[in-house]
Amino acid sequence: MIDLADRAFDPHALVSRFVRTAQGAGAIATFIGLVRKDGAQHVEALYLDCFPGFTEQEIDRTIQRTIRKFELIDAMVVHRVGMVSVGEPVVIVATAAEHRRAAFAACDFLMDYLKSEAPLWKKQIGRDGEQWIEPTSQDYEDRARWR
Amino acid sequence: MIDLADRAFDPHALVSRFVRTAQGAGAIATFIGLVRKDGAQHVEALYLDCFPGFTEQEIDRTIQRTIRKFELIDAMVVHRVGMVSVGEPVVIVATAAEHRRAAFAACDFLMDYLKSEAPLWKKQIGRDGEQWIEPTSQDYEDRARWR
Amino acid sequence: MVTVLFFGPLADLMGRERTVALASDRETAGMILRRLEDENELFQSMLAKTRVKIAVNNQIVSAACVISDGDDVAILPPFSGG
Amino acid sequence: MVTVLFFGPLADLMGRERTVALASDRETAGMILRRLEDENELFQSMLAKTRVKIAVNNQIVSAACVISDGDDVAILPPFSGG
Repeated sequence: MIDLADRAFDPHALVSRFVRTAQGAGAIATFIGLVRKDGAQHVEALYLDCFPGFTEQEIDRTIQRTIRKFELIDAMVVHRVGMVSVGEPVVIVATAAEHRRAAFAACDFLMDYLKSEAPLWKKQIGRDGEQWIEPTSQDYEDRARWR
Repeated sequence: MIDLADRAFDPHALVSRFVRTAQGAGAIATFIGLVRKDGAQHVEALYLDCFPGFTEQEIDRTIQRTIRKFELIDAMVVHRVGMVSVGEPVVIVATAAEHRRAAFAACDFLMDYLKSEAPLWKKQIGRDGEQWIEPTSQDYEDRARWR
Repeated sequence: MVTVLFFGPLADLMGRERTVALASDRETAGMILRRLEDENELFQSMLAKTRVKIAVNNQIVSAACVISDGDDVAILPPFSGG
Repeated sequence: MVTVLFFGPLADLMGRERTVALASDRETAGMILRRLEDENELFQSMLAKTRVKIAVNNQIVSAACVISDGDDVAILPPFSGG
């Protein structure tokens, strides 16, 4: 399941529903990304741009590939778009598997994908102005681990 | 935070509270372990034995060590003891960090610890009788990754 | 007519979309992009500093993809989500 | 007197705790364990198949740890949580 949410969501309600529907799962891994008040940049919010339709299509394709690759029972991505304030969740990923290694690895894999290969564009809005963000070299290295 | 719970808990309420108190976190990783209806064994429940006082003390010591090792903001373990039915959560681990690599690694590390080194004893109760479980060779291998 | 779509930093400069007429029936995505660069120095200098991908009707294509009347051509700067 | 505590599969066999008198003031945890094995063949055969740890007053110790009157001696079979 992929959802692009244009307003604040409750990650716990989403995970709760995900767990209820993941029949037969023994292991649920989740990741919640929150907007951090980056000290040096005085970040006040993020703005997330997307390509409606295309962004969901591409993320969903990767979710289906991840389910096959790690033999998951299910996987979910919910990502905010538009303005997201400091402290708010910007992304949640959840994976359900029989055993924990697959659930952990798949969750990690999906986050690495979202950071550098999903059609999303992130702008930092801070006290000192705005700045579009490109993935860090660490993000690219993280992604390259799966090749 | 370590809690040994002798009745069913709501993992989502626990994570929700954990996220609210983890000030400055950009990354929350969680793991929820559920009792699986193991097909071959016809598992109906698990029974978890513990050494009250000692079990909490040892798990808490590892939580504190994990916080230092991975430079976490916080970490939480809630583990069921007593009878746990199929489909119910038996364990939840949550870790909060500035960045996602540390949160993922620490959550994975704590689960590997709980599987083979925390003072807990797990009995499978199935249609065909009861059986005390020892960690699998995979559990020992997983734990050895961190040495 | 072709709709060219811009995202992220490119949308700040160009707006979300522009409608352009095809110069020929063999015009490629790359050729349309070059025409837009010729018309706008700021756009040109942004493209010089970054690597874009192109999607035609929601499929990623190469710059050599020949564009047809009615196509959507999306110009995608480097992705950064999460 | 010393309280010996049993957990997991050992508790199924021995109950949660037993009170034993110290045989001497130099008796070790290992010696107490051997006495219990001598009294109970099933316990002996369980210990032959598994490796236990010993905790005295909530601290893991070696089998050579000398036990004092009033100590709690916990016999811990292999752990398995999660």
